[in-house]
Amino acid sequence: MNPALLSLLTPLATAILMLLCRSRAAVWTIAASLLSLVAAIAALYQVTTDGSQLIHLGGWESPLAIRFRVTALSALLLAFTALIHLLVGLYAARSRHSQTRNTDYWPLSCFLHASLASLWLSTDLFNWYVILELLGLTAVALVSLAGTKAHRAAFNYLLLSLAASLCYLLGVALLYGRYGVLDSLLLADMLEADHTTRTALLVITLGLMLKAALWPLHLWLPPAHAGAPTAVSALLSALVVKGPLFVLWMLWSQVAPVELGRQAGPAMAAAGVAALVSAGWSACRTPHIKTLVAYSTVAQLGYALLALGMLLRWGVRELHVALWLFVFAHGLAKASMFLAAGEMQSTLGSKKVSALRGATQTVPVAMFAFAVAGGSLIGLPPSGGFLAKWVLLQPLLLEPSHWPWALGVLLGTLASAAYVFRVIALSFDRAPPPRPDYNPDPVAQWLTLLPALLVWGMALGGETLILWMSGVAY
Amino acid sequence: MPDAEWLFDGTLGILLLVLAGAALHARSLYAAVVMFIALGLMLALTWARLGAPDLALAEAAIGAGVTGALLFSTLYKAGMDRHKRATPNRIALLLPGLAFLLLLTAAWPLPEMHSPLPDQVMAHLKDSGVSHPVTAVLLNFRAWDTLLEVSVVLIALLGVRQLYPSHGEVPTPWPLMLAWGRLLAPLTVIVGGYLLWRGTDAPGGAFQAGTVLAAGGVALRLIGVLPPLGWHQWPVRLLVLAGVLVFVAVAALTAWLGQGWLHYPTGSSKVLILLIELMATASIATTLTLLVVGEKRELRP
Amino acid sequence: MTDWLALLSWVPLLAGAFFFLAGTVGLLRFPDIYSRLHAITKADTLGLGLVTLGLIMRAENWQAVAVMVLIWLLMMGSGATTCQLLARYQQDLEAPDADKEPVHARR
Amino acid sequence: MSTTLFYLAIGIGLWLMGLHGLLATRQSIILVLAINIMSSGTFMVMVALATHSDPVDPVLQALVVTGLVVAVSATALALRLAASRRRRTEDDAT
Amino acid sequence: MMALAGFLLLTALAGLWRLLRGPTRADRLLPIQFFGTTGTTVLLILAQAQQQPALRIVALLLALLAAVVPIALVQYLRRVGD
Repeated sequence: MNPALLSLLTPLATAILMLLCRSRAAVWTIAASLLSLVAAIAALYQVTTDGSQLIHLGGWESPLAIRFRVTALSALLLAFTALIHLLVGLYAARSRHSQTRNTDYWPLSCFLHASLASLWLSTDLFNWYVILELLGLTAVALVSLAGTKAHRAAFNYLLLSLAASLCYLLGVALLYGRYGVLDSLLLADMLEADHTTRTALLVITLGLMLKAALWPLHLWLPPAHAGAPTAVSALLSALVVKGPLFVLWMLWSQVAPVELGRQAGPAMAAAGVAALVSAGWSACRTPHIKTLVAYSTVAQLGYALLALGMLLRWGVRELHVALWLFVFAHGLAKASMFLAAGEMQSTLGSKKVSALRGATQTVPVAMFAFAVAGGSLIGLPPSGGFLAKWVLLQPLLLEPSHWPWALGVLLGTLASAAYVFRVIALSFDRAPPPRPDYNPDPVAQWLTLLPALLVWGMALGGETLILWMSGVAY
Repeated sequence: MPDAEWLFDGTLGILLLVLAGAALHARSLYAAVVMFIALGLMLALTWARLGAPDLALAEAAIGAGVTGALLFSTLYKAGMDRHKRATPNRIALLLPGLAFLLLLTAAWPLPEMHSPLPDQVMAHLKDSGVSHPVTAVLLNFRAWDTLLEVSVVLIALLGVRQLYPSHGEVPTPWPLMLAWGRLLAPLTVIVGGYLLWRGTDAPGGAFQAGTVLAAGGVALRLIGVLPPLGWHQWPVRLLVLAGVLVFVAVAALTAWLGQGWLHYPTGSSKVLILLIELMATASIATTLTLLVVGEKRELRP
Repeated sequence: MTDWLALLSWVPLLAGAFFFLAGTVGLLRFPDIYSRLHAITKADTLGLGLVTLGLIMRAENWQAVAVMVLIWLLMMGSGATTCQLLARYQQDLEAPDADKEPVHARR
Repeated sequence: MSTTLFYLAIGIGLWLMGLHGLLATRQSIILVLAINIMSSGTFMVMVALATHSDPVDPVLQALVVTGLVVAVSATALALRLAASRRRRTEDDAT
Repeated sequence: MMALAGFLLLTALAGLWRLLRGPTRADRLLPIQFFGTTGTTVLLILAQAQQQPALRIVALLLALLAAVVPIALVQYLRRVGD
């Protein structure tokens, strides 16, 4: 069997078997994500040696069948998904505060993993619609695990996710009516810049931006991500919003006509900068720890949108690398940050940022994880975030006419520095006397640090990574 | 008789728009829900008019059956007649006009376009194992979509499991209800089975059959003919999971031993498709029934 | 043979349409719920029956006839039952004590 | 104006009415209805497009069958979430 | 034949008024029953007029649901109370 398919099949089959046997054992999920990770790495190896491959599902010819495409990027994304699922699963299995014990978290997270894996592989517009619905419903079910207090956020999340899917579907219907195929690779050669195509792409883009919580359609994200159980928040922020982003990237950079991309690029880049500044500002103002981290997700997605917009406007190929480096660095850092934030707020017994006063003494390792992950989000060297920002800034600084955009990146960096240091500064205060139920769990705290260490590890092989990705990332 | 067609189309169009508008702006929730059920009926007529009997079947069973019961099950004593009217948002009023023009001009040239896919479907229909093109697309050419779709139904049930059970006890049925329900039960099963069986060579199939059975299941549960159903009962669980389980098993086996993911071996396509359809029908019927009337609460709130 | 049958079939078809119209007028104009119930369930079932009869006269094969007869039977049953159910529901709302003994809807 | 175009226009109209309802309402059940009306509009666009080939395009019809089942599952989850949400506010009030 | 179907739809459109007006809950369920009957008839006519025998099965399904669903709806309504 093709290793990429194995990487998809493992979590799917595990989820079904766990449901059938009513087993809620963490160990199965962890084993499945480990196996999926190994398979994804095997697929990555295969792709880098033999080149990318197309799988025709059902063995039919291309416009008829749905096709999977295994490229280096999709194999990398498969590995990334499995890795995050594994790391979050390890934490969720260990921590008392993960709010996942004896719940349906385990099968649902496996479904989440499987639907993301099929998203990375698929190239079919309608298949993406079904996957996005699957992803959205799974995410909503996971958010509602947190109990009644999260139901309001879950309901709004579900409604917006459905509305976004319907926008996307209307656009797909228009494209199908115009060109008669659903396969994005075939569409790439056919698309013309006429009114129908333009409108279809507009509707699709609005839908995907709403799903990926890109500014200004991000308002549903902070309550949903902050209200979810900690492990779920990490999965949602690190992985789920990247799904629609991937589709958006595929459509605009591979399918849409170049001149349409040129017109749309500046608008996307501007929305990216606006996201950086406004969500950064909101993160500085919010009183709750997890809401702060959630706003930071919105802000960080602004970098990806900025990179995509400029990629479309100027066609600089390095920006592909910047975009995906951002996705990987942000995923790892944000997983760490959400896990640390959740662990700290549960250990200290308050959701308020002010409760973190003296956290360096009470929950030192989790606070360290938060700071390390925050460093990557700001883009401090030597971290994955720094690498991404470095690749993004290079083409911006070379051309004087691009400097206003570079200023936007600078503002975003300042905003992220502000909200990260807001927490860090508070944590170095003298700690108040601990609450009576204060009972820290060092192992769980170390597990929250793991993804953050990996994102700093990305910088070790920084130059090779950039070079390699420039060769494969499109 | 083009004029007669216009009379029909025009009336249907007005009915659809009026019902949709009334459902959104009715004074009471109850009225809105009833309007919406009527809209479902009219949609089924529209699909029939547009030459899509498969869809008319599905819409009749879903729109007039399952969704209606679902909406009624969420109506409560409190808040049923109190419908908060939001102040009309100026953006919400201005944008639709512009958007309608934009979309309509985008759709204007589409009726003249031609797609290569229908011809391809017809060309490969004889290799697909079934003779009804819609079923061939659903269960062979685009079977992966269908697998994911069956998973979506399952996920919806898993999501509902995390919530409160539906409200309260059902009142004791009147004798007339019991008698009528018992009379209809076998008929529902027969019609469902017939839809499933004819799906390979005529409109019908797993989803239509599953939804009809679910509509019957809901009614029977509400008059107490069916026992309480819940996830904790293993036969129920097996039925819910059967569709995805068989589908994934076929996918895995064809990828591992056969020629590729969901590539049915020549000659056995029809058997495999029938097996998958049978299991999917069972799953969809059980899952939709549980979605409406599943009441046992086993998880913490 | 078939031609005059097709022509003749317009008689029940149009009669059916008339009964639908009558049912609608009843639905709109009758004063209370019970009489409106009768208007709908009686007149429309009759209308459906007549239209079905007209269509049966034009049907090509016996399967179509069988399906149509089945539909007609079902509709007669459901018309009568729904009428009873709704009337009883309405009566329970108006006089909840009547629930104790089997009072039938006003005929 | 052909039949296809007429139903395309009705479909777009329904889609927009649903979207408008989504923006203009706060009542949770009405919101769910709005989403459903939006999806019906999308499906109508697809089914109307299916009539442009002869015989009717089976691919689009199959896609709409898939879409219908997805929509009903999502509706079920949304309605139960809405009920659960209201139940919580009732619990808080008492 | 299409004219006949169109006429039936027009009566349905008129019946809509009762649906909008009410006044009682049962009053609003009446048009649903009415729409079910009309819809079934229209489907039968369409099956004849458009030469699509499959639509008869749709009509059968609609008739079956028109028989089954009122049971569920009335039970739910009774549960709701007033």
